[in-house]
Amino acid sequence: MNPTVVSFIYLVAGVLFILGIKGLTKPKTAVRGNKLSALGMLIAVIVTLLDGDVVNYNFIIAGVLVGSGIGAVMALKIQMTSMPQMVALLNGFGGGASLTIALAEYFSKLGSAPESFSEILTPVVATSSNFGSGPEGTIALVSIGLTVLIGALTLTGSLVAFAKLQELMKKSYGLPGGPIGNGIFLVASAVAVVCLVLNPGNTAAMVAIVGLALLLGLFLVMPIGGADMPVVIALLNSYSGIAAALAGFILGNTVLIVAGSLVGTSGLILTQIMCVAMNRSLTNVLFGKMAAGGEVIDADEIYAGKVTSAQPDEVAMMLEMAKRVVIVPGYGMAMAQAQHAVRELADSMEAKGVEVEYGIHPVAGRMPGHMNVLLAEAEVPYDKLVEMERINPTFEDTDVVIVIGANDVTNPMARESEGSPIYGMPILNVDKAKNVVVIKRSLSPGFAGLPNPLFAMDHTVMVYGDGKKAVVEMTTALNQA
Amino acid sequence: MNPTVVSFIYLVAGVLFILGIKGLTKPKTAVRGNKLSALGMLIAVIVTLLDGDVVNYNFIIAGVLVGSGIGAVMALKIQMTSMPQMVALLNGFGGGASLTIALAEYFSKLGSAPESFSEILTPVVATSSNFGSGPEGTIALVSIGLTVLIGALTLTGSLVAFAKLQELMKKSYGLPGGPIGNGIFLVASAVAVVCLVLNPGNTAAMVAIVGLALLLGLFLVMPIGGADMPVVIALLNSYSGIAAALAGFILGNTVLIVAGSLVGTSGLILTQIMCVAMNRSLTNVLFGKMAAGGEVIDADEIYAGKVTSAQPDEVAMMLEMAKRVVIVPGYGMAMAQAQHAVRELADSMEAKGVEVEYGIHPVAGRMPGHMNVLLAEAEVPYDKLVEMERINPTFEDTDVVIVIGANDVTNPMARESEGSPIYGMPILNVDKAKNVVVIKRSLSPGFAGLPNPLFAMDHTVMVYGDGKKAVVEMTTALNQA
Amino acid sequence: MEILILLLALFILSLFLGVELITKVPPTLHTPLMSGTNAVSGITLVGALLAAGSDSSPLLVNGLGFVAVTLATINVVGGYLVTNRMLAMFKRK
Amino acid sequence: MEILILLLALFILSLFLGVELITKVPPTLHTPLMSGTNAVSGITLVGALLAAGSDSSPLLVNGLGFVAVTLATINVVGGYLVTNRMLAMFKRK
Ligand SMILES: NC(=O)c1ccc[n+]([C@@H]2O[C@H](COP(=O)([O-])OP(=O)(O)OC[C@H]3O[C@@H](n4cnc5c(N)ncnc54)[C@H](OP(=O)(O)O)[C@@H]3O)[C@@H](O)[C@H]2O)c1
Ligand SMILES: NC(=O)c1ccc[n+]([C@@H]2O[C@H](COP(=O)([O-])OP(=O)(O)OC[C@H]3O[C@@H](n4cnc5c(N)ncnc54)[C@H](OP(=O)(O)O)[C@@H]3O)[C@@H](O)[C@H]2O)c1
Repeated sequence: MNPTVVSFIYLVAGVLFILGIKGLTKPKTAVRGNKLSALGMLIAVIVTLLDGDVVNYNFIIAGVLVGSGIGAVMALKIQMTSMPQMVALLNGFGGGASLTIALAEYFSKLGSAPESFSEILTPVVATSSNFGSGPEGTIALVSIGLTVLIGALTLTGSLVAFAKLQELMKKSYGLPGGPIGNGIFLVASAVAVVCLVLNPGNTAAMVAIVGLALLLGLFLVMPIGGADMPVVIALLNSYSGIAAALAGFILGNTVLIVAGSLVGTSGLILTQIMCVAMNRSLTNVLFGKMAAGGEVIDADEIYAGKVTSAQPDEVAMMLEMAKRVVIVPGYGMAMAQAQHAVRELADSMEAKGVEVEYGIHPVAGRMPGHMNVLLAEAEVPYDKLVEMERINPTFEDTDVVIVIGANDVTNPMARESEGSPIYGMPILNVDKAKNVVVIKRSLSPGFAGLPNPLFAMDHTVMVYGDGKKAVVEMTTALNQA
Repeated sequence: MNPTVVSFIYLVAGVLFILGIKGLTKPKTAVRGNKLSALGMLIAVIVTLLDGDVVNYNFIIAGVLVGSGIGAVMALKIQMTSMPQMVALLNGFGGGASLTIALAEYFSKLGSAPESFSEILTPVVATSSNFGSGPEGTIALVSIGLTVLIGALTLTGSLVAFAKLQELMKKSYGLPGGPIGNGIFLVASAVAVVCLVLNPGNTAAMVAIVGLALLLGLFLVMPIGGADMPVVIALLNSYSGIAAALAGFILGNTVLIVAGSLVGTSGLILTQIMCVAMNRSLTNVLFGKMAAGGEVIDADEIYAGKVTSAQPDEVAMMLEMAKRVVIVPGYGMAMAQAQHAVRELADSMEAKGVEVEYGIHPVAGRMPGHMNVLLAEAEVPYDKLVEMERINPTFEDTDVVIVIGANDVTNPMARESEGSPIYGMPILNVDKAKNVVVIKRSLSPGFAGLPNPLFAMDHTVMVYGDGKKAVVEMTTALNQA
Repeated sequence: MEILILLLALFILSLFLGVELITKVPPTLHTPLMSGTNAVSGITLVGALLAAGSDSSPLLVNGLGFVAVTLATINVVGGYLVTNRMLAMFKRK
Repeated sequence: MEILILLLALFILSLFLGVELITKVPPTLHTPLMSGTNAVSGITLVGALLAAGSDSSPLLVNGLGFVAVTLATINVVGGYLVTNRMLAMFKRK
């Protein structure tokens, strides 16, 4: 095909990606946006296949078939409650793809590919001119090295994130020396990149980059707590976007630049939104544990003798009398898969003339917008999901707040106790409501590991038990009343 | 200078323009944004001067000195009430600049410039290769022709707009045949462009383009009513932006493309905002008179015996009793230069514990945001200026609305009488307030030429007189009460 | 070098555009945004196709290309499908 | 031609960016926006400088260039100054 036509079609694909993201700015246009974006991808793929450089279709057909199969099964089988894991896994595959592409590019430009493992470590005679003339060759080598590094790190990092979210890995491991150990690893891989650029035929340096980066991904993410995984994933996603944009520079390809920049900014902005919503800096999320807190807070002292508990049918009586109820979901609702039960409870209340809204904290659950997706699955209309800033002033006029599986995002210590590690994090002020019902299995803390004075307040009752079971019992009691 | 460095600096200038417009999205950052934008301009100019192509500084220095002098005097002397005229005039100068640049480009590439007028009309031997090799020469010629056309049209069109806004030209003149006559002119100038492209040495064709486009600008704008001038100006401004972007294509200059596109979209979006706010299509603004209206509305019938008038001191008594007052300014406030007087009246009311807000219609006055600028000059804080959508629901709880020099934007016919030419235009629902005070000199209509049933309502009183005088008298009476 | 500046200009403008667009995405759609941009980042598939389909090159390159195509396709197909599944659930009352 | 596509890409992205930015400008600032973009459109001054300062060309060209520089400078200087004057007046309570 005429190269101008090819470039033009790539540009069209880039515009489709822009329109896709633009569609995502409104729920109404979002489905169409996603389809436009997918269309852009299809066009870019087709044009690449027709572009003449591709002659051997066997591997491609095999890869596309296998990949589509796996991707489709994953996408259609996954439960909505497991969305964070799914995104982590997809992100890992993306990293793996970048890694293998850069490796393939390296060995193909090198000319002589090794046949056995011992051969891999034998240096080959090559100069940067294999990769492009003059400075372009060096730039290409640097970009290959960096892409391998980012790709490998994203691969293992995302897999660890997946394992943590899926609760396959519960404990935290880190390199001895913590950030310093990681720093040494990072410096070592950077040195390997420099070696590769200086002596492009030094295949052992390439192997070293791959190995170091894979390990670095493991060690960087393993010490980070499970609930902080979304931040890690957004950040890794942003890196992969920037890497794609850099590749676009090398290839002079507009669609890579446009798509890569969009992904890069998206990841960074989501990271920042999460950090602001938690009132923590990015460094703190990545390297710090949560601030240790001035004094150790004694949970027993806070709770002792002050916690009231109730049965679901008692709560149902409260709900029947209420004019306005706000439901505040958290990670526990996802764990209990209680979203449908919650919707049914809300339906019953509304049938009795109660006004029901949902108060959604920006970092409730395990990824931004997690609760919105779950409740959308349960067919709760999205205009009932009210953001923190807008729901907070209404709590004073609310008769009952039902907190289901949320903890940290309702903890009044964030507002009041200056020494607390979560001090300054904006929260849902559920304690301002006339009555608070908290549904969880025990008094055990949430992700931040802190006791929650909300549970000990006079106007709070605890309903102990699995979230779904408790809610179903409330609905039954309410319908019989 | 190294061409890469030059291109890079142009890119920096483009980024500064973007940051400038970004600053304008918030009143707080707007001043800084404007300065960044001006800095971008300065950088672009300096880099051009240093770029080596410029060798003869005499004309430049003369032009910059004269231009800066005139520009600065205009900018510093102009009264805020005359802002629409100022923008029209500046826009005209912009058009004149595009026109002369394109002409200079044409004659310089042509090689042999004429010395006398008769020589101008004598064709020169030239081919498109004078303007660039192969298709690029043709593209350059087309762009020169179009720039001349748009520039000349913008020049005279803006000058007419200026004359209308300044009330130097009150009547409307058009070509016989109206739109058809204009169409013939447009086709003729397009033909002249084609002649020029086919035979680049045909200087007579260039003269024809200039002459036809200058006339076309006159005839296009002269029939359009004075209050519709802002739409015309925004549209012409948008054209000049697009023309600059096209020039950027030819020169491969990033800053021209970025700046031109920003200006182009800005003009188009403002045009669209105005049309929506008036519920009229762009074609209707440009070519139609206002819709003739089903039946002729008899002003006497509406007003006869139903209009109550009052003196300023009677109004002052009403204001003293009020809890909440909304001030609705219009074109008449600008005419009367009453903005400072209005602020003082509001101050007096606030000193007596009255809550005061301003209701701003998007097309009140003679350009978008006109009222906001005037009231800002009178040091009214901008958070007291409330947009139509937000002020409308509050009129029911408002004791007194003071309408000063506004007419069409308060006309209830737009809401209620289906046959009316302004039916469907969103208005300020001042008639929903408990009392309405209208300050204007007579019962004569506003721009749309329609009687206003608001003036005849039971809860409306008219205060006849010049806006400033009436308001000052009210303030005096209020302060003495 | 002229081309490099143009690519840089494109990159910078895309970043600005990205910031403007992404900050407009409401919190309700943040999860689909994450999975959706994840799918977009699968645009590396373009590079994977070139690697897997190149002609004369050694088997290792084609093999790596095959792995790359598979992984990138999972990313793309999985990402768009799951995003579509989520978005289809968002309904107004 | 490659360059033309890149310029086209830049143009399209600028248009998208323009739409996103301009629609965010609040009505309060619409008048300064008009005068401010008017000043930006004075970027044609760059072209005027090249015309007025070119070397060997005939006097007519330099004369036209002089007129162009004058008009464009009025546009730029007048536009930025008047915008600045207006914006400086906007104050919060
Ligand atoms: N969403 C994000 O994007 C994001 C990003 C970064 C960090 N985070 C962090 O994640 C946390 C989210 O706060 P959150 O309030 O949603 O959750 P949380 O503070 O982690 O608390 C979840 C609560 O759910 C309860 N629970 C677990 N399984 C349950 C079940 N089957 N039935 C009923 N209850 C159950 C647990 O109590 P029991 O064990 O007593 O039942 C636990 O206290 C915050 O600390 C936030 O900073 C979120
Ligand atoms: N702003 C924009 O961007 C824009 C754009 C396009 C079109 N328009 C059009 O412009 C019109 C604007 O509406 P508007 O309500 O602001 O103005 P208007 O309908 O034109 O009415 C202005 C009123 O002010 C009065 N007036 C004039 N001089 C006065 C003075 N010295 N003291 C007191 N009153 C005085 C006039 O009545 P007397 O003669 O009786 O005093 C006149 O009725 C609309 O029709 C709109 O569609 C505006």
